[in-house]
Amino acid sequence: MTLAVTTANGPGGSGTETGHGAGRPRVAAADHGAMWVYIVGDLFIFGGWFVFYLVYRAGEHTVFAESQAHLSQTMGLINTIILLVSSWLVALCVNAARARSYDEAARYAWLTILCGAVFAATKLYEWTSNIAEGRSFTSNDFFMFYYFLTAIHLFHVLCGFIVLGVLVRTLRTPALRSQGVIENCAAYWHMVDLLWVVIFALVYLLR
Amino acid sequence: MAARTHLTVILVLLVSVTVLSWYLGTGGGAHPMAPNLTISAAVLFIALLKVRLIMSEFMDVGTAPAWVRRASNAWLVLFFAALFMVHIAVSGG
Amino acid sequence: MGEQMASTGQRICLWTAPVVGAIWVVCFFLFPGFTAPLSPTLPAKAVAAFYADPDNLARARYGMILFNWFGIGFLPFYALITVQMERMAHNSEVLAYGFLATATSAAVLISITILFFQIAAFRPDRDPAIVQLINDMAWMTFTVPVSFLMAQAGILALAIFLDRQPKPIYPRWIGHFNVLVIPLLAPCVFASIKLTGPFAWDGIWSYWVRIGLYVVWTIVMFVAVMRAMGRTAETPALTAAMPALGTGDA
Amino acid sequence: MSRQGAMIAGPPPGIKFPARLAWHWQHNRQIELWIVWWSMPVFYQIFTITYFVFARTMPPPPPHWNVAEIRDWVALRHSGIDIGYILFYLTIGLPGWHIGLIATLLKRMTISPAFAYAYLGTMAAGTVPGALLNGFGYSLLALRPGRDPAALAFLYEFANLTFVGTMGVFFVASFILVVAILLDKNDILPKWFGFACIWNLTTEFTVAPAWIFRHGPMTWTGGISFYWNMVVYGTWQIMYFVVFYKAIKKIPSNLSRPAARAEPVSLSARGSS
Repeated sequence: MTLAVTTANGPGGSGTETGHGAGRPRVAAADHGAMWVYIVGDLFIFGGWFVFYLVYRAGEHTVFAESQAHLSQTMGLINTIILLVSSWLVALCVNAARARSYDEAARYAWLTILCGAVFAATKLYEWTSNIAEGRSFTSNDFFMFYYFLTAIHLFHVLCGFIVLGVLVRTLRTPALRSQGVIENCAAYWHMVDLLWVVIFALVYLLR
Repeated sequence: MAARTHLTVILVLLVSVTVLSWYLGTGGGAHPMAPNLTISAAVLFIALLKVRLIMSEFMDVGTAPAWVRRASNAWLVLFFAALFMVHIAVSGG
Repeated sequence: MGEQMASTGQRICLWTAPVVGAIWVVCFFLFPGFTAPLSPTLPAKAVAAFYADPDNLARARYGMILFNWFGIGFLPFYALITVQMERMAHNSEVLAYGFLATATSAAVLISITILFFQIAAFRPDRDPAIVQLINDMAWMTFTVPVSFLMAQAGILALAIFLDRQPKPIYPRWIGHFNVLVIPLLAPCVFASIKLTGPFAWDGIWSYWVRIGLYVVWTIVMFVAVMRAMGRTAETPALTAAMPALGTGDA
Repeated sequence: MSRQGAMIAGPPPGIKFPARLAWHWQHNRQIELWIVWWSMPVFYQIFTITYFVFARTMPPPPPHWNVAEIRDWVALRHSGIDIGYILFYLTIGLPGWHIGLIATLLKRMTISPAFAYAYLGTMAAGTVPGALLNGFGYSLLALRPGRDPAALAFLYEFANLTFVGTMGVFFVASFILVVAILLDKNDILPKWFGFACIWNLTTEFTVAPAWIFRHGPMTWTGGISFYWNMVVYGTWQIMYFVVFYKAIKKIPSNLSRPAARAEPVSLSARGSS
């Protein structure tokens, strides 16, 4: 069941750029509204969780610092770089789509999905190695937050695969091409990357 | 072509800043994570910078509807201020 | 044509109601706790003794097994009412779907009640306090949630009053009857706070009046559905003519 | 599609409140939709009063209490629990109506009716474990305070965990709503609301640790799993009312019978079921 993210072109909304005149970077507001509501909302929801993380970190500073030392910061660094590259790729994809070279854009989209898969794989590896060493969700508050934040983020990455799937389908089938959908999907993936950047700073590096 | 190079420059900037914050954060990976206010402040600031870059350059918040720009800026200011406050209030106090 | 085939299916749904009703009556007399309802004031030991008594135990177990099989039995009948509600001269089928949703919730509850009775009867030599707890849960789920039936009757009454067409699906007095059911069922919620008196779960109102009301409601609805089915089967074109009639000036 | 007046030129101006209602009852072609819609705020108002004012089981008492603390709390709240849950037991049937409204809107979309029936099925089954068992738990606590400690602790957890912990039902129902709204071309419900339902879906993840923890922010009364979830759920609930209000306004009154539904694709032959 493919999930076609059709833009909000209700009776009142302006038509989307279906395949013609996609060169115009500014897309009518009506097409962008839907995903942005979600992105902004999700940012604030995550913001709330980050504040809770810091409040609890303030309470048990030593426990958090010790547990943080157990985490492998280099693994976190690799993950961050992978997602930054994937964000770059999806930006290139949008850029190529604007220049209407859709095959190139589709290639970039596939590369983004690949990066996402690598990120998910390293994340699962990191979890299993931590759990193997006895540091699980219930060992202490730090690891509770660690598994909670990374798990919710991984859920967003998995949803990202669906969204990127829609992006590839939109790029592949000329009838469906609409710049609004392409930019919506890219914006979602940027949000996923952006949230990881903050998680990396808070969970791995904060002293 | 200009847009592509522009994006690549942004990527390089982001990656290098990330490596810098990693280096700062782990203190070169030498001694364990001794609590240190200036380093965490630097790490938080770098994170703020990265988020701002991703939003404006990659996400094209500029082309998004106006309320999105205002809302994401408000989130940045509000959220990072809260982070600084909570963090400094603890280790400083 | 579709209409003829459907009415056979509908007739089967219709006649499941009396069959399930008859089986429920058998369950009522089989389960010792129904003919003489357990009083909420019984101490834990007495409740445990009730289940431990070999004669009660056998009747309880077999009665509840039978009830478990047919506890959900009225849903085809409710589905039939939903189908007929969809034929009413309304602007949308919101009332039909609302009826089906509340009917489903009510049916889920009856199943939960049966499960608690069966668990209590499964190990009667359990610690009396726990047997009492399970028995409390059973009676609570059996008596207190009358609001689903009230919502069911309410939305049905609403649909009947709004069904403005020359030959409405159900006569208006059934709407009034459903409206009457609501205040009659309402006091049963006091079974959640009262241990004695008419509204306790073995009280006259919360037990006998409620069960009697449910029986009467089912019989009345059975007759109404049967009559409505008779009429719609004769004039299958009724659905097609619906939009033209529903011009709101009836 | 131009919207034929849902009512013929609206009620005559200047008539008093009861007369307006009588007029709407007689002439408004979408009166049943509006009655069901108005039952939503009414129910959620009573729902809030029951939990937050009378019984004060929201925000719920903490999970790390021992039996003595539970018994004292129940003794203190005894009359509040009684009154609150009486009100609750009288009105818990209304969500069935709301499910009917949403199923009708889903039926108006250009997607298969399977979504409407799936939504109706999941939510109708979900009302019972989602809210009602919470009521039974607390009522039985209040009914027999001198109960055996083990039974008391069981009822206390039974009440709180079934209420907060019924996740799958609302997760699947929200997922059905998200997919339906995003696929729909009739634009019955706005696309942004489709995305907003994903927040509601995510709150089911954040409440999951309540099944594991008895201390900290992720218990059934914790900062993240309860309070922040309430903020997210609260905003979604307000959007929920506004969006359905607009959707009903948008349904043209001649789009009454499902068979007559304006579907871009070929008219699905609707048997007389």
